[in-house]
Amino acid sequence: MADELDAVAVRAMLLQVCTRMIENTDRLTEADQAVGDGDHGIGMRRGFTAARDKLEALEPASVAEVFKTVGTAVMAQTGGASGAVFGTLYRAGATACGDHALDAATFLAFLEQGLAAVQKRGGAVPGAKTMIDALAPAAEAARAAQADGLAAMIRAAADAAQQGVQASRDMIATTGKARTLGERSLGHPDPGAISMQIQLAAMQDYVAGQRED
Amino acid sequence: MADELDAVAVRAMLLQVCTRMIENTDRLTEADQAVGDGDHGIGMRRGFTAARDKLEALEPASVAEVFKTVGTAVMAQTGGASGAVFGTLYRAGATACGDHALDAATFLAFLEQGLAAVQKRGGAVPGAKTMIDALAPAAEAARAAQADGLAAMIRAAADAAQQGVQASRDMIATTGKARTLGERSLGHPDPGAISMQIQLAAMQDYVAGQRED
Amino acid sequence: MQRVKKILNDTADVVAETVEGLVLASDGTTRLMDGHRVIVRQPSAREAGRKGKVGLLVGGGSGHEPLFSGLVGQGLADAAVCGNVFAAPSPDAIAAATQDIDDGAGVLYVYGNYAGDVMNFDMGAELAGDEDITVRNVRVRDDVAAAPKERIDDRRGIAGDLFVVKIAGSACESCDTLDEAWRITAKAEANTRSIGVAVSAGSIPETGKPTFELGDDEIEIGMGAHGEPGVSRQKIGPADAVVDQMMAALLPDLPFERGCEVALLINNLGASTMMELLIANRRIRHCLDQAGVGVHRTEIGHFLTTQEMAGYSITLLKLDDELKHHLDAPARSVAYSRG
Amino acid sequence: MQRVKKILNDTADVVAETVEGLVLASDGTTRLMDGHRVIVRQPSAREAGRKGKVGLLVGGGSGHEPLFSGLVGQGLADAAVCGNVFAAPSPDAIAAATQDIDDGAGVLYVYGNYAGDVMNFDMGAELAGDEDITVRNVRVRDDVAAAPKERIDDRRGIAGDLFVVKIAGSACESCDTLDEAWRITAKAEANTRSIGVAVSAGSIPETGKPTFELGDDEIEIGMGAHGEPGVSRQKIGPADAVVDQMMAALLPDLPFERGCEVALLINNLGASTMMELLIANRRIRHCLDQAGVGVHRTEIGHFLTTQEMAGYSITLLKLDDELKHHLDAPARSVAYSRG
Ligand SMILES: Nc1ncnc2c1ncn2[C@@H]1O[C@H](COP(=O)(O)OP(=O)(O)O)[C@@H](O)[C@H]1O
Ligand SMILES: Nc1ncnc2c1ncn2[C@@H]1O[C@H](COP(=O)(O)OP(=O)(O)O)[C@@H](O)[C@H]1O
Ligand SMILES: [Mg+2]
Ligand SMILES: [Mg+2]
Ligand SMILES: [Mg+2]
Ligand SMILES: [Mg+2]
Repeated sequence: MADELDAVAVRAMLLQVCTRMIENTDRLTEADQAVGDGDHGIGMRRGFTAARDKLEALEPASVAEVFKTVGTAVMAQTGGASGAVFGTLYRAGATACGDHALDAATFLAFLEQGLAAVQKRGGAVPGAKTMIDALAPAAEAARAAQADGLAAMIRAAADAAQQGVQASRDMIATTGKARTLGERSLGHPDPGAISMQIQLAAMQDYVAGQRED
Repeated sequence: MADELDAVAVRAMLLQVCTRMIENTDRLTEADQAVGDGDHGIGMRRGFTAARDKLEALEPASVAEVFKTVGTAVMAQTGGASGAVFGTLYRAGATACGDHALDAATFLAFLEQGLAAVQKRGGAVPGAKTMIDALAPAAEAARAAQADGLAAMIRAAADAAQQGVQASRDMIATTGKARTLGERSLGHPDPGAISMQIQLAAMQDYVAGQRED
Repeated sequence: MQRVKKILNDTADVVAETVEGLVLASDGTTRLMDGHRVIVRQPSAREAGRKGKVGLLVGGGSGHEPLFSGLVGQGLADAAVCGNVFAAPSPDAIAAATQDIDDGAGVLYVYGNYAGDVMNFDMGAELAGDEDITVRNVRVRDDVAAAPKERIDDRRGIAGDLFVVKIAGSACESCDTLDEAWRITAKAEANTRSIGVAVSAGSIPETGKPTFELGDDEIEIGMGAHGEPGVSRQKIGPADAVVDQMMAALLPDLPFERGCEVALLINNLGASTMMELLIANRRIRHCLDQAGVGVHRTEIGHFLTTQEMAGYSITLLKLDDELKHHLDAPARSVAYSRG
Repeated sequence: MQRVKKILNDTADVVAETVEGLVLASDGTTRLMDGHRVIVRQPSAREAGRKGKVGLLVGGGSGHEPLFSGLVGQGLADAAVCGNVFAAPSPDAIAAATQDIDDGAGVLYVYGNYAGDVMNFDMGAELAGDEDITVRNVRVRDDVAAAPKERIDDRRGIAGDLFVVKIAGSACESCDTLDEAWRITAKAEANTRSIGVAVSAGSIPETGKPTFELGDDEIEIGMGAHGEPGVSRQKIGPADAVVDQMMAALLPDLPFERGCEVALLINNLGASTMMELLIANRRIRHCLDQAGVGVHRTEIGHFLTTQEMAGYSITLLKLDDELKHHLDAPARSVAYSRG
């Protein structure tokens, strides 16, 4: 059971994230049609396709470089709110990694610094029906799982994100394109929260696969 | 059997024409949708509604005045090709009436002078898939029925117009908005020819009703 | 079938309400003639100090907004006469407009070459002739899809109206005689070629029904400005292929030859996106480059529409120095302000 | 469901092909930046002899053509940065455009107030700041339907962008400092209010699907420029009733009071007919007359579209002498040429 991932493994993990995000284009687009402007899936596909291409070409020198590569590609190619927030997440999260391999402490720092940067960038608070409502509980669950090692921490984060997606159904959007929906946004989960959850679940699946090796 | 109609009767006959034309709005529009721009029915409704209103307000001094009233109203309110041709038909036809009551000779003159004026105005020849393809056979049949009196003449004209409508199905349009259809205009009757036929049939029915009195 | 969805009042009033709205949109530069759906420039040329100007009257059926009514103004038409939807205006309105704008030099009519327009404008001119007003016509016959070149008089007028009216407006503003304004305008007309395509129909407000049906994957090449059928109906291909087909019909027709310079108009028939027109423009310019034809000026947007029909037309006007001068002259109106 | 029918090439290329077509449509007055979807004025202000001009950068998601890219030109923006369809442009493109147009006096950003645009333009400004370029923002928040007045920062930018960019263009052309250009533009923004309605949806080319569903007899009041829901969905009434409802939301918001003068914009969201807009104009003017509000200038047509969405928005800009001066100043671009 790998409780530490080197840069090459992190690259493989993030390639898995890219694949999952690309596979979920339609689901994400439909979620955005219900509460936003209907482009989230294609935006994410563009961003994570670019990230995948960059990762595939990358000989990673550090974990930080891998995360930053994803963040930069997503930010440049996605555009929109999600390009900014997921770009910021990976780029700010990357600075948390230093020269370390990815272990539990580093992953927690990635989530927490990423979350702080996203909140600073967009000014959204938890409960505003954004990806923060998946990311914040994930970071919290990761902190609670600090002692359990990387794999358990990622699983806890992914589970919490999943619950966050469900919880976002009951939130009234106060930022982003769902904002004016008001009560009409009730019942629909936030597209960006779903994306966050898919990314964490992809990481979890990668780490779980590693463990079984 | 009225073989001569005074101005008041001609007014009643043309009111019947107006009513029939208004009733056939949808049929004429559909015919124009198949080969033209889809407005023939509403144009005719506008024109013959205006004609009806004018006729209702008219204390007719002469048959010529009745025809001219219809022609002027149709020309001013219909617009388009049909406003010009039916306006011209009634206005030019009116000049054929002089001070006479409407008898067979006058009706024949009405049709022939109307036809000549329409041909001069629009330059269309028989076979070009226009209302002329109902009007020309009607005028021809009327001439053949010269000796038979007004009622028989109108019936002959209406029958010939009906055959003209059928014959127009096999014509390729060379004028008006059906022109570019080329072979695709085959199989569809000409909207204006249908209008001509409806008008003559309405006259026929009026005269037939008169006769039974 | 459900009526096409629009935001209207009583559909019988659309034209009356449209001309009223157009006059208001002109911010005081046009007025409505009493008793007719005729939009007149205000102040008139004479009121603005230009005595004896050749008058320019344009018009046709309504439903194609912003043309023709949106082209009344400085450097453009003196008046526009508005028929019912897709129906030429009546002779009395045309005659009244002619009388209103004539200042002794005569009046030039510019309109699309349709049987209805020809008959009604001719009758209007005859009525005006009774008042001793001289009238000359330029009938726009730019649609190459409507008939082969040998039967150019069978061609109808589509978006090329814009260029012909623009040049006529400048010519009538600057020429001393009706004949001279006519000569320049007739040259512009003779040098103009257009072709349109459509992927879905417009509807006439009063009927509320699309004027034709087209399969989900079909495009009509050569579509007329009232939804009249074109030269062929086919499976819709990529934009570049559509444009290539249109250009192949346009270029040899005049012909537009290597070294010549054109004005280019890409006209939105209604519901197409500007994106589609801009994408087409890319390919049009590629085709023109290949043909060695230069572009002096590009117009792109909604000029002559067919209600909510989706599709566009391409117009080329071959320029010489004289036409260029008149095309570039200043103009101000609701639909067209340049220079 | 069938894809919405359009004349396109590969849908992944729409934005690249659109900006290419736009530059070609500008007849040499714009160019495309290397490596970015940024349209830049050509010659630049500096090349045209205007040294040290305050730069004006506009932009946002694509799919709204002719805005923003169509507003690059003399008296308007120095550059427009074009995101993907309905997606804000990325920070690197914004920063590159900022560097390209800065001539030492700093750069004013004007864009719609959306989370995505705010975040990306802010990051772009930070990158530009690293190069010692001063940037100020005016975020357009004209849509009264998006949030109550107390939360004006939650309002999004819709067609009012046109007026704000127009005034910013003139201010950046004539003011000596970024702060002064910002002050005038911010005043224009603060004086602008809009509201939109829609009766049918647009679609994103890549998905080919309408972005929302609306019943056959329904209208959405307060529709956003990307098809975001508005304040209410109701049975569609007569045009006059629709306009009355829109005006009732607009007039008290600023408020627009008796005796004030406004610029009026009726913006076609895509597939509505000009007829519908002109009919609306009639009623809008009636409402303004009733309220004692005068109209200095009317703009009517396609400015900020939402692909083939059917509907329109009404924008009012309350004018003072300074704003009037900048609104009336000459401008030349693909989408807007006046004066
Ligand atoms: N201020 C914000 N902070 C964090 N996330 C945000 C913010 N605004 C929007 N988002 C996220 O972005 C998602 C929408 O992304 P996307 O559809 O790609 O962008 P856009 O809204 O520009 O169309 C939302 O579902 C939400 O999760
Ligand atoms: N030159 C012409 N001579 C006689 N009739 C004509 C001519 N052109 C068109 N028509 C008639 O007009 C009819 C079309 O009328 P309508 O649809 O009302 O006018 P438009 O073609 O202007 O839309 C045609 O069906 C035809 O019968
Ligand atoms: Mg979105
Ligand atoms: Mg017709
Ligand atoms: Mg017609
Ligand atoms: Mg978006």
